[in-house]
Amino acid sequence: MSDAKSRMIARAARDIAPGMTVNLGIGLPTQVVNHLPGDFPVCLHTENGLTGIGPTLPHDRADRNLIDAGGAYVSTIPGSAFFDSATSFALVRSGRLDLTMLGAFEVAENGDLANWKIPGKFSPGAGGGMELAQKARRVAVLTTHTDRAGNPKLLTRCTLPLTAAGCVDRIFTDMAVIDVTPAGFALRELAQGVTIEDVKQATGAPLHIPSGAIPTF
Amino acid sequence: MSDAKSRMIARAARDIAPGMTVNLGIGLPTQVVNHLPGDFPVCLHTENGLTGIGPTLPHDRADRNLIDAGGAYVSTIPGSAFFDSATSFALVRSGRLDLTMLGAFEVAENGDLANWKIPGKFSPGAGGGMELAQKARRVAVLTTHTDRAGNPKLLTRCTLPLTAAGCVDRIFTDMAVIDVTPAGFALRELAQGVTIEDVKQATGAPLHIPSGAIPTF
Amino acid sequence: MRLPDKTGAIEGAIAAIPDGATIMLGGFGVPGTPFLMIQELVRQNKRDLTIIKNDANETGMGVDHLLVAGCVRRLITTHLGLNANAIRMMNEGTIEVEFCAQGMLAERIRAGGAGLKGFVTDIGIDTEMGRGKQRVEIGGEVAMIETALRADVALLHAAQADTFGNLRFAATARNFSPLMAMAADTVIVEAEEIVTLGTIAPEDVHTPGPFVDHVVHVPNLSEEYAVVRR
Amino acid sequence: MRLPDKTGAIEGAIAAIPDGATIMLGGFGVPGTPFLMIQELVRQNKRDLTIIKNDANETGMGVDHLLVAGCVRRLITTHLGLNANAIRMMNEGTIEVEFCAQGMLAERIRAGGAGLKGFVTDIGIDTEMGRGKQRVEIGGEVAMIETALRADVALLHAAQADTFGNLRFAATARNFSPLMAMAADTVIVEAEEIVTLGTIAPEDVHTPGPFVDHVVHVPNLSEEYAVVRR
Repeated sequence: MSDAKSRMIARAARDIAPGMTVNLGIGLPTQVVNHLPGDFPVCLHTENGLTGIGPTLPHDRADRNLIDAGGAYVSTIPGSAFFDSATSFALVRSGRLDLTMLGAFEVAENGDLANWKIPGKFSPGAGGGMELAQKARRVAVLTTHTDRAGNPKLLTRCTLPLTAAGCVDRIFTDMAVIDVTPAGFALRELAQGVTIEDVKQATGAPLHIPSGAIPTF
Repeated sequence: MSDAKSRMIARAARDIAPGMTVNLGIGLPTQVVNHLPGDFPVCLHTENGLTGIGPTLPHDRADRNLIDAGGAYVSTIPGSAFFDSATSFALVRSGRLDLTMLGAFEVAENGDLANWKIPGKFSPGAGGGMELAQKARRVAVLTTHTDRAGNPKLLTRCTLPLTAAGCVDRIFTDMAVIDVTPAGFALRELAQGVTIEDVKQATGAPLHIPSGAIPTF
Repeated sequence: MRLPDKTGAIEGAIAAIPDGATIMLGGFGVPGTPFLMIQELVRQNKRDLTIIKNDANETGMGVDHLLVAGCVRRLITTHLGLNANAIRMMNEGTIEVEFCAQGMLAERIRAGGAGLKGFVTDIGIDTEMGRGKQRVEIGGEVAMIETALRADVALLHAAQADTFGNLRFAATARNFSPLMAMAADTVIVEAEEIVTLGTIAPEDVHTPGPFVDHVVHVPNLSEEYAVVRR
Repeated sequence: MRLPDKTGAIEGAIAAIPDGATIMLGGFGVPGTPFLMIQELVRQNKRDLTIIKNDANETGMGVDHLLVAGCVRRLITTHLGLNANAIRMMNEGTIEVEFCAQGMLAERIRAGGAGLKGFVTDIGIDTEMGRGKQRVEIGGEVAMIETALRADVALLHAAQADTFGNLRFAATARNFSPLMAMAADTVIVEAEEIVTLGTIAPEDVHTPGPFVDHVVHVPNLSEEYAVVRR
């Protein structure tokens, strides 16, 4: 993984407050957990029916019945609980999920998120992402700032089918930390070695630049 | 208890088939269990969250946390299960309750049941009776044939607020066993010493008398 | 990672409940009723409460203390048959009472706890309980919408809690408690026993800790927990 | 009273399932998938099935055997991302696929299991998943009706069953199984261990026995149960 991606993940981890219940989506978000201190007070949730996710395990030490929603072999910690899928999404929809971190194909300046379908190319189903995006108290996105072809993923409007409308609060990228505000995207922090101009160029929507110094991560 | 009432209860018990899941309502129906053989294969359900009800216990041997829906101290048997109230009524509404036996203020010839409210006199709330009456696969009523003043409880139409419409399949009284059929009440069995005329007189709706001998209980 | 500690004192947890709050109380009859927290509500003289509970206990116990002390404005319940006092106050208009069929109350609470707006059912459709409810057609059949219930606070009694709030209930004391644990903004649990994390096996948890905000220890139960007067 | 015995052989239990049946299958990925009963469905060459399952497993395992053998007409699911074969058959039109958001699938099954007609939610209301769904207004807000799902048969894998059908599931193998156990006319469970009545404490039952019709013993699990190919 690039240094910038790794710093993005470390920066995202700092947004997890003590005592939160958090769902880390498949892919980059899952790795956020590696940047939390070992004794950090947090409860990780996975939608296939577990709160209190412990470290991932190698296949030879795994419990065949104990996976996370991404299919990785995980473990329990003291105080973990198993439950059925209805209870698991009850937790999500009833407001008990303080924060979710998700991947994205596109994020719009009004907070719309598209991360589940590319018509004609990729349509495997939405899984549990819609409810996480629509109902977690706070939704953060972790994504590279542009796609592999260099096209911006932060847009004025999403072009792909939505996962949920107006749901994203904050975006962590390899270039910046950006908040979704009533006035659109607002730059909060810059990655090391990245300029405001770099971010503006790589963003497909107006970017509000606050006055004063922009912190670096 | 009168001999006739006791025979009514014993007769009702004979309608419980092996393997059934059964809910016996508060009052007379609860006593039906006393007429089942000790090793009879049946699962008794109570709506406060137990399947596999065991014998009632005296206060000094009771578990303070283990009651039936009528508040009696009951016990478990091997294979009992506890669950929450939503699961308990899921069992009732989804068709897993083969039979319920309930008390009645009034039963109409179309199967309407009134057993929860007497406007101006008795309105404590419906408890779990509505769902038992509406959703058990088979609903039997246990009741004295007439009220204390001698008025019929089996009527052409109910005068009291309904518990559920068209729900009753069979009525066990101290005088007769009567089925609710598309053609109205049909006499099936007579209590010892009771004549067809007696039953007709005590019934507030037409009573269909099948041809042939009427069995006695 | 480690799971946060939610243990605290009963007075403080109850003190945060404002007058006018909607409060769910676990329990079906005696089992599961949080008698000590109810007593604390009375002691702190909360007013204008909406109480959601299966029943109003019996005269002289549990919910009845709240009624007698004038704490209750409204009661959403299934059955008051064992509390003549509650029926009298309802008939006199001292309290408002909304009756639900028992499984409907359970399901409305669960719907609130599951983040749903309501559910569609035919229970009570031919009775006065069905009056005034919005009708919809599904698959050619007419049914009714029952709306979800949520509360500001749920007060629950558990046999066992760990410090994170994973709960176990005893026997038929479970009843409405796991549903209410999902359906309130703040969930306060009184537990007969508080155990260390890991004591309750993950497969054996009845209510997962994330639904619970505060756990208070009640090692000395009052007489109400074991007394049945009938 | 004693509780009835529901144990039997896998062949007979599966033989009673007709072609054209709607079948719910427990499992999220590998954990909870009833691989041996799926193999038996294939062996008995059931046709025209509607399958309801969270996912289609992976190519070469579980649901994929049913797809390859041409047993499936329709699939109601949340995610096919690990089964390229299923996606190909969907795109070619060999199978019909209905996608649900995962929590919506769980809740639709639970609603069927709870004897409800459906529920009211705003999940997906701004997305293409919300298209064509009946709208209703509750408390001034527009929401959608999701309809309940039921099946003719549910096939579930349990860690432990007693002879009456009280079930325990291992770890995250629980997932959809307790919901499906409530939502099918016939529920068949394969259990790794069958124990005598009373071995599972009443407080520790995950699915109560009355929801279960047949229990079959699977002491020797096939390789699929432990193999993850990713």
